[in-house]
Amino acid sequence: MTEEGAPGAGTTTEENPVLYVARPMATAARQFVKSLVRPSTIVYPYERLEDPRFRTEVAVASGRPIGVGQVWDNYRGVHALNIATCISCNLCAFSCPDLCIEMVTVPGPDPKKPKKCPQIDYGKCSYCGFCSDACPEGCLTMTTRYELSTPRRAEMVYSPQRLFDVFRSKLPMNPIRLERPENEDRILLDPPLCIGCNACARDCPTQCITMVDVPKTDPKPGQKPAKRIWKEPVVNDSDCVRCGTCISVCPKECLFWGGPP
Amino acid sequence: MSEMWINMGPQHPMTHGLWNLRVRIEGELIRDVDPEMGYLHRGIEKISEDRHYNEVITLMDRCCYVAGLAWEHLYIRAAEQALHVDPPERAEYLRVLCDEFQRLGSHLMWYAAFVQDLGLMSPFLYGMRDRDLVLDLFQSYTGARMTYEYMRVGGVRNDLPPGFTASARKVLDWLSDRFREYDQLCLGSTIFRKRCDGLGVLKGPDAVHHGVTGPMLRSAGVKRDLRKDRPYAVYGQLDFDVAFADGADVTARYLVRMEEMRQSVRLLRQVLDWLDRHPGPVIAEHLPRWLGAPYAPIGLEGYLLKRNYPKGVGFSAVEEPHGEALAYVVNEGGEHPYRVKFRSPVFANLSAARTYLVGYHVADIPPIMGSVDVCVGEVDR
Amino acid sequence: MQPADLEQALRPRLGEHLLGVEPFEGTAGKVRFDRSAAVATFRALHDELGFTHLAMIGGIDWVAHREVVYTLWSDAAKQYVFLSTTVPADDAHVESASGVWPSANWHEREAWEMVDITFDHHPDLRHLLMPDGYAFHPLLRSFKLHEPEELEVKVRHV
Amino acid sequence: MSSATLYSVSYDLSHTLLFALGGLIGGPLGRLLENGDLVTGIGVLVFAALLLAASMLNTIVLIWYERKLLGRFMDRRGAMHVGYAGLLQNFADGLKLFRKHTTRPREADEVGFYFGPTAYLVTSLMIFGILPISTGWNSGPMPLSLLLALVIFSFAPLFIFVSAWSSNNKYSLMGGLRSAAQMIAYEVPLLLAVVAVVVVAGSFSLTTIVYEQQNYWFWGPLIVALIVFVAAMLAEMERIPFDLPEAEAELVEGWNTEYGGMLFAFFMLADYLRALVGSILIVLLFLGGWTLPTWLPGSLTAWPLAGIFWFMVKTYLVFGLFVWIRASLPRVRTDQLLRVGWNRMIPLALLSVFLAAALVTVRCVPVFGCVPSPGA
Amino acid sequence: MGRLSAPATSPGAGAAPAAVPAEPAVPFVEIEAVRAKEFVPAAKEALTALVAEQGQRKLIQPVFNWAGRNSLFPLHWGLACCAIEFAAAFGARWDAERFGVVPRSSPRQCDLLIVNGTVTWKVAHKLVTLYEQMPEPKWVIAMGNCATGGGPFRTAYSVVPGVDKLVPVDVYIAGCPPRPEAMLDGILELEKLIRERKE
Repeated sequence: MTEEGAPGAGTTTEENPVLYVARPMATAARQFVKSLVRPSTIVYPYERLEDPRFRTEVAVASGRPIGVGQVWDNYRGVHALNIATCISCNLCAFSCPDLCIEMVTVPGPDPKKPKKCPQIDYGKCSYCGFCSDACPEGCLTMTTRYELSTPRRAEMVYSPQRLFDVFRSKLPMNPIRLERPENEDRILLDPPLCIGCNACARDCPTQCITMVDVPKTDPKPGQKPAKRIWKEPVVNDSDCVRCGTCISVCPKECLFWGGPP
Repeated sequence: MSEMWINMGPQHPMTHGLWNLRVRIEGELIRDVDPEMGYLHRGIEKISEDRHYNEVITLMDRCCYVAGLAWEHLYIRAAEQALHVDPPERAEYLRVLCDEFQRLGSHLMWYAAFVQDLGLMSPFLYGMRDRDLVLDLFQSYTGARMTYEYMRVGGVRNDLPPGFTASARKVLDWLSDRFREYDQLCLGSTIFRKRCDGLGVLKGPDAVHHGVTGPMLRSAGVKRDLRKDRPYAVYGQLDFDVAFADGADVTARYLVRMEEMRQSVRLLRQVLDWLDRHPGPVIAEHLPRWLGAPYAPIGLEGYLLKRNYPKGVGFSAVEEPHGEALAYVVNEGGEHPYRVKFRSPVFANLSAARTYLVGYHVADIPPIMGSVDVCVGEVDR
Repeated sequence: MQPADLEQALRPRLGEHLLGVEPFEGTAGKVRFDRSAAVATFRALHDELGFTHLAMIGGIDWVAHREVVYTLWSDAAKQYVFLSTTVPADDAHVESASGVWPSANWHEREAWEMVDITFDHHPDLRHLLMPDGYAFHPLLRSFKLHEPEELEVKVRHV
Repeated sequence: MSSATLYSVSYDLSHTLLFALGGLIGGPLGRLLENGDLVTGIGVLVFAALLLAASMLNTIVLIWYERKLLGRFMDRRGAMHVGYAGLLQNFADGLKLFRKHTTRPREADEVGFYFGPTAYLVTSLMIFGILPISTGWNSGPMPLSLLLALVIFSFAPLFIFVSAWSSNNKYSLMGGLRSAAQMIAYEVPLLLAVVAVVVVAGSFSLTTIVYEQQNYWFWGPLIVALIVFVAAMLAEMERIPFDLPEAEAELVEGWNTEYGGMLFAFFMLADYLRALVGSILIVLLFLGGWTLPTWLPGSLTAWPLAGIFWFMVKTYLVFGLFVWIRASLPRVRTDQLLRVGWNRMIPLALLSVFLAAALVTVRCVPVFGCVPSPGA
Repeated sequence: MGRLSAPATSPGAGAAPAAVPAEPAVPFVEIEAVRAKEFVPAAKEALTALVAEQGQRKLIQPVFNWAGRNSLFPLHWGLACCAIEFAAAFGARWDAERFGVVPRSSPRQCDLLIVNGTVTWKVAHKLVTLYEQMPEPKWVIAMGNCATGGGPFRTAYSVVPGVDKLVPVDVYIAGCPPRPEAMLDGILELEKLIRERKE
């Protein structure tokens, strides 16, 4: 048991039963004396790790750290949803690997155009944070709340209103947020297929699609004239959040993802 | 007494997970064993085929729940090779940081479980307490205690929060002091040595033959460590030694794991120094959008095919805390991996159970299996 | 060790059963062989080339055929190598490697129950992960996952 | 030696009570109550009730004490929310177990399954009738009380084995077998260590042994016997490092795997009763019982119940040593345990007997002083 | 690459650590005594019942209820990821034993089955057997999402979508895995449930 990195400790074979029973007992006794001052237990319902005094490093009397400070800045707990800024882009629902987010209708400012906000089933959520990373408006964030025990399964489904209540409770929220990555993709149009139906512009959550006039083309000889509105969508790339709603609503499947390869 | 079969599991204090060890005993002597796996088979490889590349990461954390980040690293390396993406250097250092802290966390968990098998009560609590400090560090930069979802294809999710390296160094100092205490409680105790010396012997050639890897192999005198033999990430630029021992028994495995923890501390200090000096991006630029962030927007189906994204096969090998883990990812141009296959080190270590269990006492099963460090999640996947 | 070296070493022993050695990033190469010469290939790699450690056996379902991929490691060369053989889907069997590497035992059991590749002369080919009598092979492409059906929830009767 | 024993107190109580009642009723019926046999009978009952209450209360407090102490050894707090500092925790546990249904496995032996734990508890309780706690709290003169206590103490493996065998579980059976083997192996050194004490004290009566320690406690001159006795007692109490019969890691819960509800509570109680008996025996045999060293100020023992108080303090300190051992040592293996028992403990115990004999011959030890002549 | 934006851009910026509703620091002695007060109402209830002569059953019920909810022995069984947090809850930092929660290895001695992880069909009948081996009164906590509804693995071919399909569940704990605090919270929730239970 030599050479580099070989553990050399504890390879002694000397027989001294009394000493070798006394040594672990002495170690335990040292711990006992330290714990008499203050054990490292946190008395949970009365003390919490997210208390400010545990946020910085706590050097208790025995010199032992409980927690190492700043442990909550990035914590992924229950979501907080700011309904007011939600644009109903569906990105959270799409990005959810566990399919626990459902977009449900909530009363919005415009009664004609009901708003859709995420409803999260915490019985399925795996707290991966993909949804809050995907949220283009930063309205869906994760908080430090983690206590979610309930005798009824149905109570684990958080409606947008309940998520908004979490938001209003001003829990510490995750301050580390990803900036949206450089977008090289954009929505492209396959012009011959488009019928100018306006569905994409109507449903675009950011209103970044405008319908512009296109010149009427004459039908080729032997073909019937195309039945369509002579308008085409134009996407404002700087406003687009790349949610793909337009692609999903397009009846002719003429919109697709594209961009520089 | 005549021979009889007893079932140790699936609910048994020895198992540390969901598996069943069928043991044929004669009196207190073990005559034959037959591990019965699959009680935790969750079909991770199949579910991965229905998920986007980044979404598989959530499964990796749950695949091996004591070494989540090591498994993320394993998968991400294979996926990056399959998708032809190169991470920036700082991300590689961050991954090594994750790996080594995860090794500390996993070995501390092993220590806690192992000493509990021996009937040592307090060190279980000490191990869990010190592991919680490592988890605190994880929580401060990944945002979770056990299921991190930290790595992404092309890098990692975020950089370290300010002040992290200072608190990490404090934890390392604290842990280095504790290792001595652990040794006093275990190696310093005659009863421990009497229990563990010459127990569960698996000699080097046998171990290689049965596919045993990791600390179990290194405790048999075979110095195979993928971090040294096949340096991945930035291990080639770091200075560390391979821990190994010759005893091939439970004590030797204890020594190897303890030494690995010391080496991890040594590695981590170097990594922390580097991270302090070299700020930079943590995720590759100009990624295709669906890779840079975990989005799965509508219309992605067929997206890669339309763009003629190159196909590829990814393969990675990572020295996970339990041993050598392999991943094999097939990218057939779709938005989901075509096939994901993992090699779990514990899977092979367990399949050799007959070689190191037969002939010992029933009372020896807990320490021997404890020294194997079973994580059923990655065996069954 | 390079793919060319592998080819040079294996060609005399396997002849036309060696279908080629492809380069593979991060390994010594991917050796494609005909399944009729499976044991000879295993023996050649194990005895002659020093690949004493079998790391993994994985099956891939390519719908028309299935591929068995063996991953080996040599302590001397400090390199991985892939072995690959294809079997038709309707006649998916290949000789077991457990006579050469004992560690193949569980890997082959898993490949059999997941991708339905039978390993001939395997000592103990039975279910490993799924319960005995499970009739499906989940990692075939034809096996689809779906959301679980709603089952009856048990309530306490006091 | 005080004349007021626990039994005499009970007898007096019963006498007073019955005569007062008889005088109140008057007539032939009243005279019937003033019967001497009846007084004796009621006196025994009162005695038993007092013993039961005291030993049970002590046991439950002992469990609490162990949990709190073990908690601090493990850097945590232990039970603290039920009752002040968790004092009521064990009462809650006991009440809960009392209410829980007791299930008997279908294949289990009907008689043995219930008889085993009950007899185990009852025999463990019986010992308390013999142990003198202080000058006031003893059962009167009993010339062979030490021997009787150890005899009852060694009943346990039989009942453990009966209950283990009748629960029809392989783990239980293995636990029972281990328990039997272990207790028999450690019975011999235990008795030999006791012989050393008896040789020096010249009596089998526990009360006498305590009074023999007026000049110096026996732990000093009989240190070898003490070590043997503590080790053997650990094995008899089935505590770590010798808790093989209920070794959690391999045998689930050992011989009480199939027991739930009140029967399990019987086992727990009996285990801790035996631990208490073990600690008490160590205090009685080696640590001077309820007496304090003569060089300490007499005011420490000059108040009522001082004997019981100091006795309990010593007992709990001795038990604290067992907890300390439990917190820091791993479990040994069966064959190692038996080998240590037969190969190491018995020679050591024989040595301690020889040392004791030498002590009696020499009479005086430097530092400690002189042994009084036996029977003086 | 300014990937790490300043906290000020976050919607939770107003809720910096200082804005946490700081709980008054409870002195140690009071913490030890808080739950002791619980016994007083139970005893009072029992005495009231005695005065009202409402029968023996009503009399002892509150006391047994108090005992039952304060001494929950969970089965020592680790299924998957949540088992690690389950173990951490018994570790030094959270110490579930404070509440009288002591894991026992034998189902005969348990009153609480904490299903801490994914339940597969292969282990389902063993779980039901263990549940049935536990003597009444007994409770079940589904800890984590896998036990609640299959979690991320619910689409898999081998996973039971929720342990409530096998045994009646009293308390669900969400989380993947739940923090040890969340597990303790679930146990406290169960205690509340038992207190309100009428037999």
